[in-house]
Amino acid sequence: MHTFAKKQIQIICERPILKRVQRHLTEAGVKGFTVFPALSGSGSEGEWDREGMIGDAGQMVMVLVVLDPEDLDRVLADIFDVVSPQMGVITISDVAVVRSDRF
Amino acid sequence: MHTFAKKQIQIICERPILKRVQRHLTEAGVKGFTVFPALSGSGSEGEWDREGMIGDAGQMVMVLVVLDPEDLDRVLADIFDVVSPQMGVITISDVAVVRSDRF
Amino acid sequence: MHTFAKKQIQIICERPILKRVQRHLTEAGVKGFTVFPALSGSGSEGEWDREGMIGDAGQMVMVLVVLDPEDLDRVLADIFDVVSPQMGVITISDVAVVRSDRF
Amino acid sequence: MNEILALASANLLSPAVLFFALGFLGTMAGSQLTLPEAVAKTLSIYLMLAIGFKGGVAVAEHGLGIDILLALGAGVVLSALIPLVAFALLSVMARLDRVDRAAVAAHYGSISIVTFVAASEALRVAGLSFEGYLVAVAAVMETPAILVALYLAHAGGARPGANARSGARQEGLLSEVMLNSSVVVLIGSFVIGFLTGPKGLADIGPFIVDPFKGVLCLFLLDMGAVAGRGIRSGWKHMSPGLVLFGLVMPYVGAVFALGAGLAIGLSTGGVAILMVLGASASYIAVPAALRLALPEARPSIYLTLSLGITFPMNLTIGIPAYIALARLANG
Amino acid sequence: MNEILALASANLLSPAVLFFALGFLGTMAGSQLTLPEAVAKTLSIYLMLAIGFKGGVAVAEHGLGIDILLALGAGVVLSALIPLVAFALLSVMARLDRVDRAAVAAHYGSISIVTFVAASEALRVAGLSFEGYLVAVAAVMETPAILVALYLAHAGGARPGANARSGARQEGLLSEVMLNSSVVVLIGSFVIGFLTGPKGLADIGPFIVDPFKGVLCLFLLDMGAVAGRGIRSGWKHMSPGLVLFGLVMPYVGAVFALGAGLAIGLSTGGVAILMVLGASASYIAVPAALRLALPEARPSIYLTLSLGITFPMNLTIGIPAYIALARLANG
Amino acid sequence: MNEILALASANLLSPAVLFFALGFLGTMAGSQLTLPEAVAKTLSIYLMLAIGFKGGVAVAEHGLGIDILLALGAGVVLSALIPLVAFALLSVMARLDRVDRAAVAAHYGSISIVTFVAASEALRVAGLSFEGYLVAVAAVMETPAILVALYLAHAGGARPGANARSGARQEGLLSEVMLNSSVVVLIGSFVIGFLTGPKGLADIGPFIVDPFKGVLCLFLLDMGAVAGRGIRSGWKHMSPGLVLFGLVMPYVGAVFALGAGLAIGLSTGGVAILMVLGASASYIAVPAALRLALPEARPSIYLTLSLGITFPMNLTIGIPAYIALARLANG
Ligand SMILES: Nc1ncnc2c1ncn2[C@@H]1O[C@H](COP(=O)(O)O)[C@@H](O)[C@H]1O
Ligand SMILES: Nc1ncnc2c1ncn2[C@@H]1O[C@H](COP(=O)(O)O)[C@@H](O)[C@H]1O
Ligand SMILES: Nc1ncnc2c1ncn2[C@@H]1O[C@H](COP(=O)(O)O)[C@@H](O)[C@H]1O
Ligand code: NA
Ligand code: NA
Ligand code: NA
Repeated sequence: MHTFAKKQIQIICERPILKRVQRHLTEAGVKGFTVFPALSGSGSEGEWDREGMIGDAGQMVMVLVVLDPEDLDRVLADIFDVVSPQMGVITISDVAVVRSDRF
Repeated sequence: MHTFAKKQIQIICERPILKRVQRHLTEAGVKGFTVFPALSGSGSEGEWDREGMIGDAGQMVMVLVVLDPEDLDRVLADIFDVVSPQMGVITISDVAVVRSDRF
Repeated sequence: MHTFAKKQIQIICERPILKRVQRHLTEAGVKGFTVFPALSGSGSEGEWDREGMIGDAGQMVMVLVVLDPEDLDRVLADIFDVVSPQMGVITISDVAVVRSDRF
Repeated sequence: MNEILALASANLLSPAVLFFALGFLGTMAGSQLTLPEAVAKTLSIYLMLAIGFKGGVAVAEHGLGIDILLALGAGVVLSALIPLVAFALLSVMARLDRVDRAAVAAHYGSISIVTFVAASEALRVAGLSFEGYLVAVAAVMETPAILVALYLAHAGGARPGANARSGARQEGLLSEVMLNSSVVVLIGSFVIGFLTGPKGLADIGPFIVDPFKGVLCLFLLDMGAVAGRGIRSGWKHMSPGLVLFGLVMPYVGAVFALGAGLAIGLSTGGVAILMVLGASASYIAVPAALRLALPEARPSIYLTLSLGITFPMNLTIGIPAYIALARLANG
Repeated sequence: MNEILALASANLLSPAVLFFALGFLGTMAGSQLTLPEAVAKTLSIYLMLAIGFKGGVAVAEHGLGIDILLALGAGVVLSALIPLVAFALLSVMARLDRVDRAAVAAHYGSISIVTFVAASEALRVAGLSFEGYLVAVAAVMETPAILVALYLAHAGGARPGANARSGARQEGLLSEVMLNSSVVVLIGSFVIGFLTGPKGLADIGPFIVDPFKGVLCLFLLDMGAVAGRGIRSGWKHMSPGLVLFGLVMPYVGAVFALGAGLAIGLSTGGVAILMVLGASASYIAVPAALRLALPEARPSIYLTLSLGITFPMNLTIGIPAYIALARLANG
Repeated sequence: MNEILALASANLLSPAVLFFALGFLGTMAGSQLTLPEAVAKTLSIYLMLAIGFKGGVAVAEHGLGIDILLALGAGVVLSALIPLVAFALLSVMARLDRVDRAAVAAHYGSISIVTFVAASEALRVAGLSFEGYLVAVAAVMETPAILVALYLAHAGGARPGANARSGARQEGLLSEVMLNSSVVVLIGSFVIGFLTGPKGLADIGPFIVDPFKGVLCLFLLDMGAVAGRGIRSGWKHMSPGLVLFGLVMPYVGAVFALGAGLAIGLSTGGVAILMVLGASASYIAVPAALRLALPEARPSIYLTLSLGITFPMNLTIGIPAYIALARLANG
């Protein structure tokens, strides 16, 4: 099948800043994203685990954005500014899609 | 470690068609897949959020399939037919695995 | 934006061995990881579905580790030993990150 | 008239409606008052189990007769008829393409069990009782509306491409709808209630009767929040005509049900409940079925209408109005 | 005999068993009647908390004596002995390799707390009571079976490779099993019930006593659905011999427990409960432990047997049969 | 003195505290006794709904007066004042940088509604009642502490880079905090309780009153497990000075509240509750707000202190001590 090269940004960030991340993504003109819940994890600030927790602090989520390579730098710079003062990790990878126009 | 090149298909699709997607994957001879729940998201049809919801409509899930590059086109074509009339996104990426025979 | 090449290991493994996997990752000097819950799936041992379940057996999780390519082989060998007698799948892929020192 | 106002204000000032308002207004103001999905789903199963079981016990106590068959028949007819009316009304009131119109129509032919539950509480406050088997009528009203709507969608030749895979799409649709867990829990609990009768109710009453109203409050807090969120995000898809449809259509459905209820000789409370079934719009079984059967139809339209406009209207003003009408008519 | 039939039909027509049947049959027919995982887990914690607490209160009321030690000892012995019998029986009845046989045996030596709960309800209906400390006996019966099964698996030299990493694998296994949350909640609540006594029960009774049966119904709806799903997907791994084993083995375990119960002088209700413990098979603690300790053993076999065959059999026919037997034997 | 000991031991041997201890000790020993996140969140909403509603009903019964305004004012003052004291104390007792000190201070100025709930149960046991509107006071005490702490953090020029984006960071912070769902549910339920009064309480009492204590036990099992996990993972970030702060600061806050409570003429029970508010530290609204407003502050410090040290201390020893002090002072 004929496919097109796109980029996928994977943002593992804190739940309390999710709204902010979403707003910046939308403002950057991203056409879509999907958010996944994480269960637990470990990083430079130590371990965390959602089991039993009631507040939003200490919850990490993963935001997945598939986008056109042209938009990557702009979106990335914007999101990096939002996420970097917080806990979390951003990675970029190559993906292929079938319908180019949707991203 | 010696690794083998495989493909990973990532299908973000609506919960109500999950059964259908699974059936098609199985019929296409895929050796395995894993389904992950999504929390919320945004796309051409607007935003959605699972918090507080009771029905299956409006829930997106992500199906991850690792498979042999040889099988990619066949499986992709089949799944694309199922998913494309619905909301959702399919991406393909390159991955490496340690045991080749399992995919 | 300037980015650095890293590797991402994606470990789909059984919930009961998660603690063990985490211990091995930490001992292997990995700087961080994140765990995601899976909903359902299918593999050589048949299908599973978390809906309605109460015990840990039969739950799969996905552990995502972003790490330096230099550390890949060591970590992979270690984790492969832990996971391979169990159900599950390990894949490796290329990712790019903005801040190199964190991985 | 005084009585109607008293009924309306008793309803509006009941904890259940106030918690709904809290969820709705709090969400409008920007708060997130939803329950976690897992819990919201469980509460809806609880409500279905409780209402089904109690209906079954009521039938066990009062005996099974021909009237139940009549009522089931009336339910099927209403569920098939109301979508036709809704479809026609929509053609006049809003600019939607055929598929969206059919999808919306399906929701109004089907029913909302939470509205049913809220209405049964309001009836109790008003000192009215209703035929227990109406729970079973609620269950049978889920399906016919979907079939009629599919017919409506395809009759005129749906959007290009829509028919292409419709064969594949319809695979197992009917069984999917009839085996929808909400329908099965409702009917199953009804049968269990019927089999175990008052003794069974005594056993599990402290779970399904005593805390019922409180659980309903918690659930309506969540529903209010979901409705508020629906309005926030779906408002841009609404036209004045559509909003008006969402407010008026319930009364149209209710009037048809009133006729049916009187025709088959239901009690005043029973007529009111049948009106509520006619007036209410689905937001569990039908949307899920339509994602399978009519993926081109837009949830932002049908869900906003059913959850964001019709449900709140029914809960606050509709229920007392239907009760009052049933009283007048059966008076 | 009449009495036995009355007991059996009272059990079969109890709301709890009927809701289990609803979940089971509904799933067989293709519906999805499970509760969300988070809620199912919580309900199982609730049941454990409630049953543990009530057991502790019962002991506080009746005093602590040597009999509790005897019963604990009997529990340990049964839990170690039954797997040996199960292993031997399996060698005759089915073609499984050693590791799978050992894994299945572990499940039957251990216990199912939900079966315990259902049996205690059936006893109440039958007008029998039982020694409160049997809850603690249930808790100690989780572990020995696993150890014996591990010995059985390795005694003959397990599958090639199985021993390779077994050192690493056993790291912390014992503490893992004994600290399994279900065991800790059961024992912990037992101790708290013992410490706070009837006053504590009066405090939290409206949570753990009044709605208990209703919660059990909801939980059994879920268990029925899970069991039905297990049968659907696991059926192809079952041979006639295995199915027969799943139906017969509980009675073998029950008879051993009958002997033990009579030997240590339990009441009729107590004997019946001990029989239920002997007869029931684990599906929480043991499967999780075996994924760690015996990953080569196939869950599709042991879980299908324990959840799909033995659990439904015990719940429907087993429990009344054990009660009847206990009555006969204890005169 | 005897009375104090009786109070303390009644508290320590209440099911609620014992379940907390079970969660805490079980987790320390390596077990996982947490509830699923979805359920833990729901239980906390339930507690807030119940306590808010009951407070509103109490106010409806006793009438609304100037005293409620006085109490709200006292709450705001306490919530703004206590962080200043905490900040100063921390400067002496521990080596933390400014931002961490400010963050910790915010938690102690704010309140823990679960501690409030546990205290209200202890008061009932002690035969004391309190002013219903103190629930509303609890709600207003969430916010001022955060604002004062932000001022403290930035007054000295926070860590380099911290101010850089603080404009962006503060976007919507205030509304975020005041619309935090826990605050909205508490206040909203209070208002609904006030509007529906004793009649509303009769309606939903079987849900929010009868099982309340039992639900609290289940919730405290979870809280104990979370606190134990916090101590396990956060212990390495604690210095002796910090631990001491976590144990002593509540009493400092309580003494300020004692003064305020006496000044505005609260009842003995009311004074004790206000002391509990002064003494307790937030772990829902404040941590979430600080992740937005002060991301440089380390949760491993503030959460370990508030959840791992202060909460258990208040629950076990603090509450009876505050009640005893309130009795002595209001004598
Ligand atoms: N190398 C990594 N791979 C995957 N997830 C990570 C990694 N580093 C950090 N994380 C996730 O991001 C969270 C915050 O990381 P940190 O900012 O390093 O404390 C961690 O708790 C993990 O959930
Ligand atoms: N570019 C994207 N990246 C990640 N997820 C997406 C993207 N576009 C759409 N999605 C997901 O797919 C859903 C349906 O998208 P759509 O069909 O565009 O309405 C969205 O709500 C998102 O959850
Ligand atoms: N090819 C695959 N792609 C994605 N997930 C897989 C794949 N194979 C196995 N899995 C996951 O790993 C679990 C165990 O697989 P197995 O060890 O093959 O039974 C399955 O139930 C799936 O959740
Ligand atoms: Na309707
Ligand atoms: Na057993
Ligand atoms: Na405080």
